[in-house]
Amino acid sequence: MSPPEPVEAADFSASEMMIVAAARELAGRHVCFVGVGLPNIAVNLAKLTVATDLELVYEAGVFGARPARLPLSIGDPTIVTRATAVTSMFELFGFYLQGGLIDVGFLGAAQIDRFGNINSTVIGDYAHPTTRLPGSGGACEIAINAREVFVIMRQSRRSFVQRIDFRTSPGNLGGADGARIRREQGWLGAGPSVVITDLGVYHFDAGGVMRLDSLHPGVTLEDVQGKMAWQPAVADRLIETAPPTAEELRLVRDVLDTEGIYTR
Amino acid sequence: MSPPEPVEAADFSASEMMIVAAARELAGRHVCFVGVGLPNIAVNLAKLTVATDLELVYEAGVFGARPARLPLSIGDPTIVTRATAVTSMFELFGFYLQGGLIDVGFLGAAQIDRFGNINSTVIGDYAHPTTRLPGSGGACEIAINAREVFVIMRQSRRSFVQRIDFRTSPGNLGGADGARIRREQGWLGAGPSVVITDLGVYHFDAGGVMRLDSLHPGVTLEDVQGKMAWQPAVADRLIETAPPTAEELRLVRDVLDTEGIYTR
Amino acid sequence: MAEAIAGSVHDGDTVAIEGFTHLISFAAGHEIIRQHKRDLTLARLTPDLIYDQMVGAGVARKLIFSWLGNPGVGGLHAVRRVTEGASASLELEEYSHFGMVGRYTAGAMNLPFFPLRSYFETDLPVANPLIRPIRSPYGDDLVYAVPPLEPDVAIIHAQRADEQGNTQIWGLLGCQKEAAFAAQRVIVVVEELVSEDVIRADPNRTVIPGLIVEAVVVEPFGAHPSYAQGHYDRDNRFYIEWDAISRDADLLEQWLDEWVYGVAGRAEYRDKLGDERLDALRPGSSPSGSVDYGDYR
Amino acid sequence: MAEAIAGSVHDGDTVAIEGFTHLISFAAGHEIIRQHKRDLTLARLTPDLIYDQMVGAGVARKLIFSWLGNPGVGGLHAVRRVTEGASASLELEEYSHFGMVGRYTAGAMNLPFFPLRSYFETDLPVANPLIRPIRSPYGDDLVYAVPPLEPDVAIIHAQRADEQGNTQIWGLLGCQKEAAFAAQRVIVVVEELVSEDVIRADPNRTVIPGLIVEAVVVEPFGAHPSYAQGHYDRDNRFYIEWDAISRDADLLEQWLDEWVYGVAGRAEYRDKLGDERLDALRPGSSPSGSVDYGDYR
Repeated sequence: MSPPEPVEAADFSASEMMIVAAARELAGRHVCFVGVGLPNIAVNLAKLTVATDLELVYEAGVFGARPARLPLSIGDPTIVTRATAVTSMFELFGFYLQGGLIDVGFLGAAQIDRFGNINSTVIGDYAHPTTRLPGSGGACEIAINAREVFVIMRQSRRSFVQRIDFRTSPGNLGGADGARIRREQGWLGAGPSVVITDLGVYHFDAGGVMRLDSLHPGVTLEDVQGKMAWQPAVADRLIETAPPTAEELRLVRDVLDTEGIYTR
Repeated sequence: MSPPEPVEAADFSASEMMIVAAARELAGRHVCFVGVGLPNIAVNLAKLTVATDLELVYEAGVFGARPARLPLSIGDPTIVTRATAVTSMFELFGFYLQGGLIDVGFLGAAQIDRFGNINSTVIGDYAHPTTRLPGSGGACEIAINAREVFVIMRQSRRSFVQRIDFRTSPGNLGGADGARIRREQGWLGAGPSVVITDLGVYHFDAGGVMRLDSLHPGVTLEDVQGKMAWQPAVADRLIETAPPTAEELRLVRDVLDTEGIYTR
Repeated sequence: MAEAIAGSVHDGDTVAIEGFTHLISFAAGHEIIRQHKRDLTLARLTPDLIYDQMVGAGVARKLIFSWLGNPGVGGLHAVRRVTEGASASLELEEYSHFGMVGRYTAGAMNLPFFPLRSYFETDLPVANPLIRPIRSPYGDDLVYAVPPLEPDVAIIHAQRADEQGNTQIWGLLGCQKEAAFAAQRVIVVVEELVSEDVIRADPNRTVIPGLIVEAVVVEPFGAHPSYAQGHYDRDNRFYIEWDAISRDADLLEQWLDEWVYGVAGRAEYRDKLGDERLDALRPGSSPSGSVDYGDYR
Repeated sequence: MAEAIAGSVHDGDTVAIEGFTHLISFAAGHEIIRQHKRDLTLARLTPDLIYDQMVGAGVARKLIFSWLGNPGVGGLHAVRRVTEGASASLELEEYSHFGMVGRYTAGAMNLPFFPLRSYFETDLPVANPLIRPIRSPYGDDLVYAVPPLEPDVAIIHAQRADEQGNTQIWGLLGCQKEAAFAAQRVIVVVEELVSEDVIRADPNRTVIPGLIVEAVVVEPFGAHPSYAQGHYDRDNRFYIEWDAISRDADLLEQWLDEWVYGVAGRAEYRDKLGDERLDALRPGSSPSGSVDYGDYR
């Protein structure tokens, strides 16, 4: 294999950077719970690069999908045809997720706090919201039962907030006590381990607090600080995210999302 | 249809009389939970005579069986091939039985008391029994969740007892309080409605006590009293069970049990 | 269909038109709108476009759900109009996916509750007090319970059934089976009515037994713009178009006039869509192959 | 098989060889006997002949079960010898069928208990204090709970699997799926190893995903004298013969010497049974027919 060619920052979109960064984080993981959209592309990119043994479990009830095209919905018929197993949702959520078979679950969010707690239910008051969001879907049980959780979302002062309006999916709770509460209550999941945004990559410190570890090419710390409602903890050695390689971009553009539906 | 020919009592076996008597009791019933052996033949006889719309649910997970031969075990492959549905036992016991779809369940018994409580677990002390019997199988939940229960068993002083050694399947409990307790605890089933033995047919009175309503041809009240451990309540108008008709016997012998496995 | 809906769906009923992306009976939803049913409680994991249309048409009083959206596109705007702000008028009873599945399962099994490991440390049990903690009788484990959901009517779209209602589905199964067993009445809508022999050839494929089915309606393309595995694809174009239509109450009304009130039933709807559009949704072939059950005599 | 059993089954383990009449892995049970495993806890709804043989051979310390018998024939005499009278030495943990199904289901779902409407007013919760009452958080309903059962090993016989262990079953399903998902390790034994393509052609037929399978063993007639739908019939003659064999401890020992210790594995057992006997068990054909999943690209 020839060494990856360097690629200029101008050559890829923010979505492509998010996908590539998420895919790389999947190295070493075995079983992934997949939703549609960016996570779907990230997971499939990881399977072609850093995690070739990755097993995909689709929320809709599919294990071992072999899609002949990019799935356009979470229950696209192309993930069913030629899969290895199709199950009821009772079994998918009961035996696979709650049964402890899922290493990584992906979540999106309308709001996240510094502890990785997530809101995807309402903006404003629950009874009379200013914005009614989709709600939990499977997110609540994914946050509790997947061994770890990856969050992918765009970053802004309205999404990276001091206090979320509704806790749909628990993260590290109040921070330092998160791990203890999870353990005492018998949760399978250790909570969020990484947050990938259009600006950078965060992990969580021992106190359960989000820490900026990596800035995407061309992004400054000030850019990041301008798009969140708290002062972020920053890694001692803040690095620049390695830009997508030519091969990663080729896979995303020519194989996984040929029509650029999710990546432009 | 020509009127049924009279048949002499000598022309049929005690098992055949039990099967025919049980089949006749199924008139008007819709959905029946079937075990192997005598109940299987009785139910199929009913379907050919008094209850042509009867739907059969086999404990093993089969609905709408169309056996091409007499099933020799409770999970015979002949009940699967060309059935309308085959389900897991989770679904069979959860959705069909506990879900309230079963009108009639059949139970056998090693011991029964006058209230229709049944023992199929042990004779003697539970920890050190003189005889270890099969145990509940599905009997316990059938007794609770089938709308009514038919009991088929041979009668003796050891089987019709004052006090059963172990209550595997509840009948009318202490008698008059049985219906109340079932109602208060939210059971679906009303309990045993008929007991068919080799000597006669019993129903239950308003106090939940077994009452002899019919003696099979050639059997005397003294015969019956000699084969049970309590003095039975007897119907004001004790009748003789109508003997099997020629057509009933033809169906049992030439169609349902051609090898006489269960009926000799 | 008109007869089945008129016979089984009454004002004030709780109705579940289930199907996770796959096999959503738009045909039944439209007939319910045409018959001007009112005050329905609509239950479904993912209300999707069909409930947005029904809410827009004014048939619903309440939603019971776990995910409210147009999958892959955005929000459900008719629903949002009656759930946001001071004038919120549609009642919402909200769970997670597994909570909804547990509710149907408890309904199907006649259980007073279904336990699950979800909802810990979230605001969902606050928003919905029907989500309650329950302690295990084996040690200290605390889990959450959801109550049974027993719809008055479940409407299930499927690839095929026989006249008795023995129904076979392949592809995504969602929680149609659980919803059907939980319901008081079940309407099955199929792409194809087949002989009993076809069903009996493969009994493990049967998802819903005729025993619990009240009516079988034959309605090819009855799930459009949702899909039926092996028969037709999801019409993703309509899911995108709906976003613009539903954002504007007048446009939505016009759409209902044209595509629901303006057609007598699904046959007219199909004609109106036209063969070209429908044919473009047909997939190639991918046969399951046959297994042998054996003839035992 | 020898390797799979040696690798996955250890003295003292809880082992579930499941299958309701159908697909009981006698081949695995015999290999466990041949390897002189000891102190096993054997879990199974219906212990059947295979556990009678294993108990007779001295591998078991305890049974977890719901129905103890030779279906259609009578008792399990090896089991009765160690459970009756003053010398009862085999520990019994006893449920009903639905209780056992609930235990596996709770194990598969990582639930601390499974609730069911059974056991009211019976002596079973007295005999087995692990059957416990639990009150619904919605009003006064009291139901019973059973605890999760998570076997160290589940052994599942099936018609076919691919090399990754993706396993398909048709005919009676029993609670094999629940037992497999509940177990720490799963051994699948199949009549036929097939290519991944055969499995992928019909994904709804897959009962156990390769994800949870530790070993796949190919063993035609590996369920004999139980059966495999479409492949061979139950050998009812042996079920009747076993009654006489098992009544006499010496006869049973002779039988084990001849049919278990005396053969190296299943191939020899098949040879010993002979083609004539095995061929007589083969059914005629009853094909399922094929359905179309559609090719979506």
